[in-house]
Amino acid sequence: MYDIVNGLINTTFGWNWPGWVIALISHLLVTTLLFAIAPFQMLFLTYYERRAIARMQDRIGPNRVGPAGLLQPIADGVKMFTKEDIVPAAADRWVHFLAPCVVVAPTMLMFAVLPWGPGMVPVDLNVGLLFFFAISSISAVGLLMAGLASSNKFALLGAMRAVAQMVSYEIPAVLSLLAVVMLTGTLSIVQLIEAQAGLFISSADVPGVPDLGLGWFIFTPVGLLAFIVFFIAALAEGERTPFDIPEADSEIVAGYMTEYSGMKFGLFYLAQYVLNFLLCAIAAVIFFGGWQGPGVGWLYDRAISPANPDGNWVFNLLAGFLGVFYLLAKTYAFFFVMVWLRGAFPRLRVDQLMDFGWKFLIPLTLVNIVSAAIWVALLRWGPEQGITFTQNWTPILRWGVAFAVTLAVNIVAYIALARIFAASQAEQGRIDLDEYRDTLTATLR
Amino acid sequence: MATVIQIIFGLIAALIVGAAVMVVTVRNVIHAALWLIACFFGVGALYLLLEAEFLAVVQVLVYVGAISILILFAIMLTRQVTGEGVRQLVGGWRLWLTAAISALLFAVAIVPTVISHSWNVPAPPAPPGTPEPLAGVAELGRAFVYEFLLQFQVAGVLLTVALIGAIVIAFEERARRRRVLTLAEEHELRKRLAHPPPVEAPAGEPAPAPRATPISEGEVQQ
Amino acid sequence: MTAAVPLEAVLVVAGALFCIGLFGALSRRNLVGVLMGIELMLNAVNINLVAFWRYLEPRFISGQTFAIFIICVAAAEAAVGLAMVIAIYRNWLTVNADAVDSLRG
Amino acid sequence: MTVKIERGQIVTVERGKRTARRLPGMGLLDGMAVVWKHWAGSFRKNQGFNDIHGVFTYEYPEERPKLPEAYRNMPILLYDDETSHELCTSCFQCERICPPQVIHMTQAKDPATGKPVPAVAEFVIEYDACMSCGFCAEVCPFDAIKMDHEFELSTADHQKLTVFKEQLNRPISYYERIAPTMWAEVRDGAMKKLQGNIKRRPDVIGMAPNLAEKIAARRRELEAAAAAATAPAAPAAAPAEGRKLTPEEKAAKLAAIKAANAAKKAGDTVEPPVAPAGAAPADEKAARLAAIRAKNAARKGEAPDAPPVVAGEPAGEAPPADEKAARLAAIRAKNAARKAAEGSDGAPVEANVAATEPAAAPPAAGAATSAAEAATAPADEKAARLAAIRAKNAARKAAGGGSDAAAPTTTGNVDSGGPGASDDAALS
Repeated sequence: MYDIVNGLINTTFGWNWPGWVIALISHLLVTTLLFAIAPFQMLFLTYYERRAIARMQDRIGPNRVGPAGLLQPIADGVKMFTKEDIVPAAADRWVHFLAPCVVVAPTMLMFAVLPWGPGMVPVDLNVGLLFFFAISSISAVGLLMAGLASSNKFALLGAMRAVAQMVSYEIPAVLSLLAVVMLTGTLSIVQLIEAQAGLFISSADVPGVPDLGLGWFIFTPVGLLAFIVFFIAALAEGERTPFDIPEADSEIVAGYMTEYSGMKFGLFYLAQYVLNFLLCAIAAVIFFGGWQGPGVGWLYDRAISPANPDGNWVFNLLAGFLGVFYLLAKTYAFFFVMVWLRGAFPRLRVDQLMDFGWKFLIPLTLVNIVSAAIWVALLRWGPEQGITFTQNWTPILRWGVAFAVTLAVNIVAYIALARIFAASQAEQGRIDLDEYRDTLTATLR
Repeated sequence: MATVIQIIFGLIAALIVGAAVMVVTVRNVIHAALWLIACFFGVGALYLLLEAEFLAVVQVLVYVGAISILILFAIMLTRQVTGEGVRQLVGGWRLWLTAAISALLFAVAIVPTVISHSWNVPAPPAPPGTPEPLAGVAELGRAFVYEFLLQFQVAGVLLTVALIGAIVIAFEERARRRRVLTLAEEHELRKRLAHPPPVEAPAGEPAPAPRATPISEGEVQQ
Repeated sequence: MTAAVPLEAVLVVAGALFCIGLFGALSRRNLVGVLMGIELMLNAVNINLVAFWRYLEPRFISGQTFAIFIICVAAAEAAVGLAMVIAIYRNWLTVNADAVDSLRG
Repeated sequence: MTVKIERGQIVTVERGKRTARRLPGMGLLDGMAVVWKHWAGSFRKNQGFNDIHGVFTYEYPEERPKLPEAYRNMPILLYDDETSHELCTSCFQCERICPPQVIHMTQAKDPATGKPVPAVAEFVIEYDACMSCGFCAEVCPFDAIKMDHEFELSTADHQKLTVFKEQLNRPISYYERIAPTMWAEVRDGAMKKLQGNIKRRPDVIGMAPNLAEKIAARRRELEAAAAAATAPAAPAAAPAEGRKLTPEEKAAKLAAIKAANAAKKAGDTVEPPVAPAGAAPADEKAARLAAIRAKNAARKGEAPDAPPVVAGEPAGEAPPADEKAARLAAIRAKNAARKAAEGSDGAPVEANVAATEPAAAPPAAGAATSAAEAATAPADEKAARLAAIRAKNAARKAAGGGSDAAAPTTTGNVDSGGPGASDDAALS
């Protein structure tokens, strides 16, 4: 964006404005754009979710307001904003007021490192991935504030559940991404995407693979397992069914949102859906290549970019549109999977959730990191790191061996951990039953 | 540009010090924890200003995302002390003594030392504006696995031990916990009650000792 | 940054933070408050380390490494300390540091 | 997947054997596959009871479900399209069985005698408390109360949910439309019972009150016919002071009142009918005569193929009391009038059938009613005779009014009925 604004003002008009003004203008433009996009995504996702879940339940869904019900979210928003804003008498007023802001702000900040298309990233941080998850963990503070300030037991319970869940599932999410970071050796999201060019084999792994933008990490065993773990963790982070324990409306009214109404409730809602969108988008970016897809790389090679200053801006436009299309298609597909899971599965119990996260997902990601190390050792390392036996192998052979070994490791680990987990859960139930038999016998008689 | 940075630094410093003062003075512990989070944010911003991006992100991830959450959790679990009426600071001469110690430490020890010492700051690169060579994330990672490998592993062991220790300390006896059985479990239990398994324990075994009851509040008052 | 703000300013801020943390750790009666004060002090130390790294030897990574070790220690300390707070609360039903005095003769 | 579902059949769904050693987590995929099938199948409509996929939603205001015949919402009352008589006889069975006790009714009484008539005077159902159990419809021996398919009953006015007979009434044709087979099952019996009941209902009692124009038409004619009889009827209706009068005075008074009424009613060029100066020789004789005359007059009007049911009745029987004779005469006159009305249906002008029928029948009934009213006065043979004559005239006029608007004017002495009938004819 800086380049475009700079070219427009200083080259085309020849005004020779200083660099920081142009930086300010371009950043303001990007921010405005993103702040316009985020609520729109939320509006669209609510509509999308309601329509999709309705179809899964053999219904039609909202179809009254506007063509095919498309204006329904706007009507909902109008309803929400015209509602009275109620603050409980016993509430901690300032904390109660600040909590929604603290929840919304991080989700908006997370947009800062999300690349929408080739060359279309607001900020290319070299610790972008870490930034993404560090920022997302802030919203847990907002949830706690909401729960504590409401002076409501349901809000408190919901906040505790939400925060425990978010803190627990951050670990498998970050660890699963760590495997991918090991594969590429970078934390920058832009470079992560660029490493996914190729055709089912990343051209970073095997040179000479045709670039169709399909060298996604999902096609490697490490990436597949990491994706599965990450997606489950993302469900928990975004408080989606089957992990919607914090706002389980059949148990604790609406969780931490219980004492909120009107606009503040709307902000929580906004944060939640924007977070879901971002989690889907980051899953698409890291495991499914983001804007990578057939044609984008070819178009972007002919466009204006730092590497190719005398390109044609038409190709910028085309590559941008195609890239954004690919990214949004993948994101919405993931959101559909989220809705699909919501239609399919019931809610977990809190202890089941915690056991699953700590006793199954985290060991699985640790094993996955080991297989990522194997992958890197077989593909990248040579004699200077002490790996001598792969010296004479062709790249494709190295790739094949690495694929087979990591696949075997991951499958064996998955089955073994699942068995152990299932057995331990059964054992746990049995022990509980034995221990409580005496007291319960007395109760039942 | 220098003025802008100075203004930003001033704001961040004010945020850090002001939030820290609020942390130690407000009555409500929850508010104190929230001010602590603000203070952590200020420190993270200061890291960004010092061009330690990775550390800033880690600050947010660890302090804001984990430690402050932990503190808030602990406050929630020990909730009866968060009331406004409870005196939060030690009283009388002890308060004044601590305040005096802190102030003296700052005014007599720290500030004169920092000001008077001549720091061996290296000269900035020759043409002003060229980026300084800064150690980045890659160097950090390399330092951990080459130069500071032992320390790194010790830190890992420390974290593991702390994790285990925290669990051991905070672990609640299973027998003290209350748990509601699910329908399936209750059904299973009823089945077992209807058909009890053969008793293997010898008849002469002494009855288990009664469970230790937690000390009630009345006893604490005495 | 290095040109605009002198190292002394950063160090003074860190010193102020340390002293405030010390005051909090000494004067708070609530165990959680004491822990918060300790966290403030650790943060002050971290600021120092990062400032030294940035001003004095930016080409080497030691300062940041030390800061990360301190963050590790802080995390471990917070985990163990808060676990202790919870255990104390469970046994004494209070988190007042003055009330937990059963070892006094 | 389709599951065969029939009424009353218990469906057992096999869940399938658990495959023993599968990759963990595959059960989750099975569950997701089920949901996927529902999602993929949801782009068409549901095909019926045996289809478990497809959208089940009816987009209600535009798209209305075809309700099954046995659907029941709120009870309604039926009336016959042709005779516009209600099927209800106020037997109180529904009121007794109603679990929430929301049905209330009063039985119609013959105003002439005060005796109950197999018809309902007022019928109230509190829809707000009705639980739609359908017991009332089940128990009704006359198939008069049925369950409606109408379900859009929401209203802002609570009072509107206490529903009276006017709003409860529906024609049989309506019920036949919503539940054809269920009506076909009970139709013959219900209609037979209705015919029997109609015979026992005097005047307009038992007619659906919401058919205002039918009743009005009938009443108008009746009043027109009754205008002649009001003179004798009115003083007779007040017998307390009239009892002391001598017959001569009474006759004179009657004549005067009648003349005045007739003049008022008919307006111009109507000469008051001459009241017979002398008393009739024998009361019963006079009554019988009047009846026979009325009958004859009616027969004149009716179609030739109509069975002379009324004529076959024992006309020669001599009732001992005056009132009895008068009542008999009235009933006969009424029957004759009805015959005449029915006969007029077969009138030559086919296009006018529908129109003439409401025009002719109610006045005939009205005439009979007023005749009966007149007959309530005891020991007034003159009045009775007059009533009979009037009834006869009314009947004749009714018959004539159906086929020929000019007929009433030819009858001479009851001109006052002319304008009303011809008005009706003109209207029709």
